[in-house]
Amino acid sequence: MGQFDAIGKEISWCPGCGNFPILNALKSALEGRELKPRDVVLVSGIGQAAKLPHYMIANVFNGLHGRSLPVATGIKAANPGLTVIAVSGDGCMYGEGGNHFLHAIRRNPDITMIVNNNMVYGLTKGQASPTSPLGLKTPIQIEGVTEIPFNPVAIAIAAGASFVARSFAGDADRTRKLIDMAIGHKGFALVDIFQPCVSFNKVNTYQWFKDNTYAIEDSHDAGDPMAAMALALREDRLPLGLFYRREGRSSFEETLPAFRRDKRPLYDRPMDLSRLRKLIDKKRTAR
Amino acid sequence: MGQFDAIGKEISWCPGCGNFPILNALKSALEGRELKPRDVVLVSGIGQAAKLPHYMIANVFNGLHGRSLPVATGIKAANPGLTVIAVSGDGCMYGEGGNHFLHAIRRNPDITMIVNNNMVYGLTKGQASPTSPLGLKTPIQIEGVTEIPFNPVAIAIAAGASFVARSFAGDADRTRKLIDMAIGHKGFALVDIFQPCVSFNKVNTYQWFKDNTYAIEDSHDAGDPMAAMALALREDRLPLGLFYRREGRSSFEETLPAFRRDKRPLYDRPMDLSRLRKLIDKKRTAR
Amino acid sequence: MNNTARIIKNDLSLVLCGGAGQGIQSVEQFLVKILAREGFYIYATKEYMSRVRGGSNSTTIRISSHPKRAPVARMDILIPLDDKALEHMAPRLSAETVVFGDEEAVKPPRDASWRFVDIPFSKAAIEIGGPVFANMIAAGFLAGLMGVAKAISQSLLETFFAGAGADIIAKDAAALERGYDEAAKVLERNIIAVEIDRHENRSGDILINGAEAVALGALAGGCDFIAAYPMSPSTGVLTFLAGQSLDFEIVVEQAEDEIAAINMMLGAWYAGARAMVTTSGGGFALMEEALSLAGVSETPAVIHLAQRPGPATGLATRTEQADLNLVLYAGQGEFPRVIFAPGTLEEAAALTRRAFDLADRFQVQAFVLTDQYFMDTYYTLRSLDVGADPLARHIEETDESYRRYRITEEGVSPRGVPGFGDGLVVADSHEHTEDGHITENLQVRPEMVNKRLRKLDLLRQEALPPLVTGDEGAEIAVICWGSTYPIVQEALAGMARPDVCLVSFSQVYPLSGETKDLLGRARKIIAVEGNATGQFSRLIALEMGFNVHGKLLKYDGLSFTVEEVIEGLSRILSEGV
Amino acid sequence: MNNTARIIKNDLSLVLCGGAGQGIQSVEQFLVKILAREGFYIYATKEYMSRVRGGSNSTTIRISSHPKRAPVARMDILIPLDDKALEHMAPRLSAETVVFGDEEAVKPPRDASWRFVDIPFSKAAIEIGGPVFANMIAAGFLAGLMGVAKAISQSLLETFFAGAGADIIAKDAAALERGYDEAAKVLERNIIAVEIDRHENRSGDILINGAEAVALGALAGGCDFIAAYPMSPSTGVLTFLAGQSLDFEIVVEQAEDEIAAINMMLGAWYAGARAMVTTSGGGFALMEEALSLAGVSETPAVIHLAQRPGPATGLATRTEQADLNLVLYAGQGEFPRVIFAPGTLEEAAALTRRAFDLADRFQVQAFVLTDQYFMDTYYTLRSLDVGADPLARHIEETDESYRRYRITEEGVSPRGVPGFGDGLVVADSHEHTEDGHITENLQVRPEMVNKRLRKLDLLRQEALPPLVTGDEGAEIAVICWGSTYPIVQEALAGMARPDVCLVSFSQVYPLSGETKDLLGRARKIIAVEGNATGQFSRLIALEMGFNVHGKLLKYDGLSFTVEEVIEGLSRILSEGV
Ligand SMILES: Cc1ncc(C[n+]2csc(CCOP(=O)(O)OP(=O)(O)O)c2C)c(N)n1
Ligand SMILES: Cc1ncc(C[n+]2csc(CCOP(=O)(O)OP(=O)(O)O)c2C)c(N)n1
Ligand code: SF4
Ligand code: SF4
Ligand SMILES: [Mg+2]
Ligand SMILES: [Mg+2]
Repeated sequence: MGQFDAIGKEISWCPGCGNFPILNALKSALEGRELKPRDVVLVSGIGQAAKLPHYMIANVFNGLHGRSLPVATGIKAANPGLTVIAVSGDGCMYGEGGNHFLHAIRRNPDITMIVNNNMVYGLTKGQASPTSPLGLKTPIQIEGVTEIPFNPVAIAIAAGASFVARSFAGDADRTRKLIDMAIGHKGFALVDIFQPCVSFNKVNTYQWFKDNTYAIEDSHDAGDPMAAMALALREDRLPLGLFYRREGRSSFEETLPAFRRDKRPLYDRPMDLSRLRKLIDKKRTAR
Repeated sequence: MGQFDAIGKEISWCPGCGNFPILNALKSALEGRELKPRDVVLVSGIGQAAKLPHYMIANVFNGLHGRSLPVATGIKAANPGLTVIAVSGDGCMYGEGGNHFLHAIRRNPDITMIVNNNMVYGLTKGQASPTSPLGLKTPIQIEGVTEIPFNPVAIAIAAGASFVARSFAGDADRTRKLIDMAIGHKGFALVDIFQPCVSFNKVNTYQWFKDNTYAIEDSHDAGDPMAAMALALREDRLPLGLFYRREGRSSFEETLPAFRRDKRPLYDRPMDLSRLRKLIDKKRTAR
Repeated sequence: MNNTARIIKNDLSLVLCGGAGQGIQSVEQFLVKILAREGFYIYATKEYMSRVRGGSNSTTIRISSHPKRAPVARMDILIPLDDKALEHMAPRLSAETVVFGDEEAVKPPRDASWRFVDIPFSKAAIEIGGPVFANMIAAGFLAGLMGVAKAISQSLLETFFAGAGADIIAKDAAALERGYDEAAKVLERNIIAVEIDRHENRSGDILINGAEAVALGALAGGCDFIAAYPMSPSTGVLTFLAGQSLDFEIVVEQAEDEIAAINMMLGAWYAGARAMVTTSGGGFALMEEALSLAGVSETPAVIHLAQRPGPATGLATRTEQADLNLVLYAGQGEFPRVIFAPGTLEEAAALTRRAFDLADRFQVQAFVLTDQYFMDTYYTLRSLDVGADPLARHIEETDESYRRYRITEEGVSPRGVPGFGDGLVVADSHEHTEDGHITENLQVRPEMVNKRLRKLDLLRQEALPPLVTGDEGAEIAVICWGSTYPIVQEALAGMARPDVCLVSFSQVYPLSGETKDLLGRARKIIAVEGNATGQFSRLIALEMGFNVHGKLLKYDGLSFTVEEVIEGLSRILSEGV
Repeated sequence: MNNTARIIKNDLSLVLCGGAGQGIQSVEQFLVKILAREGFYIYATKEYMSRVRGGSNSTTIRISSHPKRAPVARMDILIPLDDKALEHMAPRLSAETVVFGDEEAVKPPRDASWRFVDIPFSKAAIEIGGPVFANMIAAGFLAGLMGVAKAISQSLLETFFAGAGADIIAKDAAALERGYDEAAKVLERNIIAVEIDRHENRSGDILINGAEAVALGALAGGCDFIAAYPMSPSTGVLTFLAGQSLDFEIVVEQAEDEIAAINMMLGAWYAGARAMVTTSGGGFALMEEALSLAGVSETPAVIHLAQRPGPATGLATRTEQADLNLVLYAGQGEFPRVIFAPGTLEEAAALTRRAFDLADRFQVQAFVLTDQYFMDTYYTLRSLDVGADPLARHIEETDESYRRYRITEEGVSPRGVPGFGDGLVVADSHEHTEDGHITENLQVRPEMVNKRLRKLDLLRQEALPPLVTGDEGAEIAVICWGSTYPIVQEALAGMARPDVCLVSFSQVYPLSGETKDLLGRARKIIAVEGNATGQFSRLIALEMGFNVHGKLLKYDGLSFTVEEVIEGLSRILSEGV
């Protein structure tokens, strides 16, 4: 029983849902890093995956569909001492939230973005998501999906993300490990996790993911963007692991003047009226 | 004097602005394709670049900041016979409109997206745009831009765009040619055009672009996404020309059942009430 | 506990309750279909949690010899399918309720005040081939109770499961059969007797729900384009139209977000389509800037908004009527709009059609405001009016002198579309000249504002008056809007108060001038609304100058029941308003 | 044309007009600074086109011996800087106006009814070194006309251009000198005489505009975080705070869009910051869903919305007061909010500070509603109150029993922030339990709705009453809100109607209870509003039950002038309202 475990909570996911192992992986990664629930904030959007924070013990901001990243950024910028993790579904993060995904990467706040990628809209009952495979039939895409699946890994690399990884919910160990690395990474870290949805995605099942994924070879140089991109664009079999990592880049919070002299979170700072009075005096027109 | 020329129109751009040569290039590309103004729709957002359609003769939908692509998609899907061109600024297309950029690429409507990329917010007087270079000082980014510049070319390729090109407003010929090719391309075509803003961007001037760009070698294989990506990720000198083109993919409109049997635009179709009555009869519970 | 036979006459309220994924919906669909064919009046509604498996959901079905179109709290029969069902339904259980359930699965308390009858739904299902067959046993059981000939049920079963494997169908047939057996035993034991007149000529009624009614109305309005982003409870309209997209040649696009959806719709109308979006409050909030674009660019728009409780995500699968203000005042700046709020399925179809017509004729933004309760409610209809003639498309072929925003007396400029004629169609988000180009001429500005606002007068002239049930001259007028109409109607019918009439609004903005006369006669006005602040009451006060003297408000996520309205109105009336 | 000397006493209205990029702004800033130092009361406002170069923009400066804080149509002196200026200013030109301009550049008509005096601004500038120096010649000319000692102007010039090259400064000095020479000639020729009392002790006044006043108020409110997306006319607040971000250690982030901006702000408040956004109507329309999130999650929020004419893009650099309804009813579902609309710069600072305080104390969303006119208007102030003491932060250290949404009598739950104490802070967009977790318990729902709505009572108790100018018992009450206040005030002062008082609102929602008494005394109410539909009049009717009998509305993109209000009110009054 870890400190992040919410005991006796009723979980509203379907039995067998790939969200369960992701929840466990996240909890055990946090345990492993010896973080305390009070120092961790989980931010989510809306969807099945987005309910995850309610099933853990931590601080939580469960906001709007698609909007977890800006909220997480605001939290981190107000208190860089917190460990901030945004977790939500593929529709939430790449559909409604696609613009924030692009720009959070550019901004590079030190937050971890976990995407439970089931390639479908679970909570709203089975419409295509941006990552749905071509041809997937749904009640809306009645002749099958025709729009090119969103490739979060390739786009993240192209956008200059400093940490890009992919896992599979069925691979508990890798998932835990990549989440752990992502939390450890200074800067924005994406962990896209293939997550079977047993109710609405009858194509991308546990078995399908087993058959169509493989672990990135040890020889892969995660510091080489072109090598990472080559892996990301593979379509025959989908690589799992760390695609790309770039260290040394300043995080968003580090660039903020607000924390240059003073490391305290914003809530912990007194207000200084004399500074303001001085500023107002500068607006006086006296010679 | 071409048919797309608006004679005697007062143009509100600054003298010397890079938007002028882009306007000319677009007009001459259209002339060259022997299109009639009545068959062309220019869709724009809000910004200096977005005023461009007002300075031409054509159908125009000048909509909201950031929202030209979905409007253009709606137009094309309602009447695939129209030549639809979305033209706007970098802030409009990649900032406010970033999500539509990602998903229009996936959808692949047969529209041309022209971005007058001046690496700054012109109309609102000089704030950083997503493409502003690191270090650019502005009234908001007082210590200089710290967020990684948005790389539209790399992201478009990663997202699976079927036509990706870049030009420089100072290179009239290339600009005209690439716009022409983009209009000719079946599917979504991006032409990102470096556009000097003489009022607010004192870094990326005509001279700067001359010094820091070069024409993509003829030897480049525009059918090879990895080769395209390698060019797109170059930072030392910025390649101009056609990065990537993939032919043969169905356009969005082609996938729509609405045009499978009937090629007429939607406005030109009679309504069939008997079909509806039959459908309602199907909802009857009679044995 | 009462052990004599419970006799139910002409109006049966039957409730099924179980977890998501337990197949309540199949039982419901099967029953409702077969009972409608038998000539009963059928009404069904459901409430459910925001999850895909588990939880507790319920469906209430009313089977009656006269039309009933409103939910009742009363349960004559309850079929609980799991051990959480009884707790979930506790507020509605009464001494009148007969509960049929599998004792082991349901675990009824020993000291219940209602009658529990053990029917081995689960046990028998496992014998047949697995727990999934419990629902067909229940279906057979209920069909048997209702006196439906077994052969008829069996033949429906085959069409119902057409496409399933022979083995499955055989097992379902066995389950159905088993249900009939159990029903026979119950009837033999004289536990219950159901006496509801059938109407042979009603067999053949249309059976649709609110989502389908809106979608059919859209088709009647000539809808040929829908762009939307899924959002409960509005998605049903998208799903239905997607299902028809091949036959009706409709462009259906699931957008990346709501902002894209509405901008696509505007592009489509601009190019001559008849387009709509469907969404809920949160999705619509994102669309407001584009609504304003539609306003200034005079691009027609049809927006279906199915309300759910807010703020924000609120209760995603529940109902409320709290987005009236949102829609009334949405979008920066000032421009007219029209808002319908259908109370019946017939109205939903007719008003959605009308929304397309008005949007097209006046180049305005037309709303159809429904709610989760309405979307998920269905009942039998004799007919659905889709108009005698197809609606005209209000576009014209342009010539070279064409100016998109020509100022006209009534405010409407002829609408051209690109490519149709020699004219150019220039639509603009800025203030603009008559030819659609951006202007900073400050003399033009007020002229264009006035032109746009003049269209509100046209909409007012065309406004549909409220419906009056009861005596127009009654002392007390109860007002309601949207989905509450049939509920309040049934409640008032049950209250037998000749001094009270019902004035119900299916068009909530602009209000018809007749409203003043109708409400002017009443000494007191009482409003019934599904929200916490009385939004419509405020609108009536604002637009018509009437004070609303009493308000019956509900905002717990469920629709009113007939009993609640009776109780609430009685209380308010007894307090002398 | 009148060739005798024009004598201007104690209240001079001076207008500069030219294209963007011609340097009007430098003249304006130079003049305003130096004249304020001289001890005049200074007021300045501008109107400009949505472009960076060219077009026609103008600045009106009032120089007076008593405080003036409103725009007048009257121009005593006009300085046109190009050949489009006279046409642009035509509606305001009168026989009283003296126009000083370069004949060749300005091309005045021969038959003008006003006096044109040729001053070779352009020609002389070219002699000095180029057309850009014309503006410093104009500055020197006007300083000379106003009797400012040349040495004083010269010394300001040096600080003004600090950082420019020595050559440039020398040329600007020559231009200034040349301006003084031209002024001397004009005075000699007895063309004009300006007689305005100086107040020595006023030198040292604060000179700020609306954007700065809001930003300073934000700093007084403890603002330590701003996220925004640029949008005219709201960007000035962002720019000012960005400029102070090093000194004041403010987190300033330009977001990718407005939706990101407001969500960042909510994250920041959640983590304990005091955060704001600044935007205009279209940007705010995009923020509404997140406003609703703030409502349900009870996250404080401060939103500065600078209005401009809509719908949609409308007139990007013009003014209007048409987003009151937008803000009042923004966001799906029902939750309280507070809306301030400052009329003066002092109020802008005080109310923005108050917005932070109320947002923090009651965990509500507080709006500061301004407009383009207000943002771009500046005048001299004696002092700016930033509060005697720093505002307290209304957060508490949590322990393990902490529940974010504990139901309390007054509706406010103690607010914890993550990391401060042992408790966990769980904020939720769904309906939730006291501990912040998603719930579908429909008993909890109404309790939480009521809890949130109770906070409106607290806001009502704290509501600021309107200000009354004139006799509180007057027969006729003129009402106005926001930026129109000083304009209507000056107009009424000019009308000398003791039977009319002004009731001006700087808090527009919720309205103070005193409003009822104040307006109840009047027999007639006339509203002055900068919109086409009388939004505030409707609010007064709705909230207070008063009919507004006459409305003076303006929506051409410009603010009212004092003359327009006098004329409009006189007309309405003469019509017996
Ligand atoms: C603004 C808005 N639009 C739409 C919705 C409805 N909605 C809730 S969850 C969801 C999609 C869920 O898909 P995903 O993010 O992939 O999560 P999953 O349920 O698959 O885990 C949608 C469309 C919403 N809540 N808010
Ligand atoms: C929703 C919304 N937000 C903000 C604005 C204000 N705005 C107008 S143009 C613009 C940026 C212009 O930059 P860009 O798109 O690069 O065009 P440019 O002027 O540089 O050509 C902004 C932020 C707006 N009109 N609408
Ligand atoms: S619907 Fe899919 S994603 Fe949602 S809980 Fe069920 S299995 Fe998981
Ligand atoms: S501000 Fe820049 S982009 Fe805009 S018109 Fe001037 S030069 Fe062109
Ligand atoms: Mg998903
Ligand atoms: Mg730009």
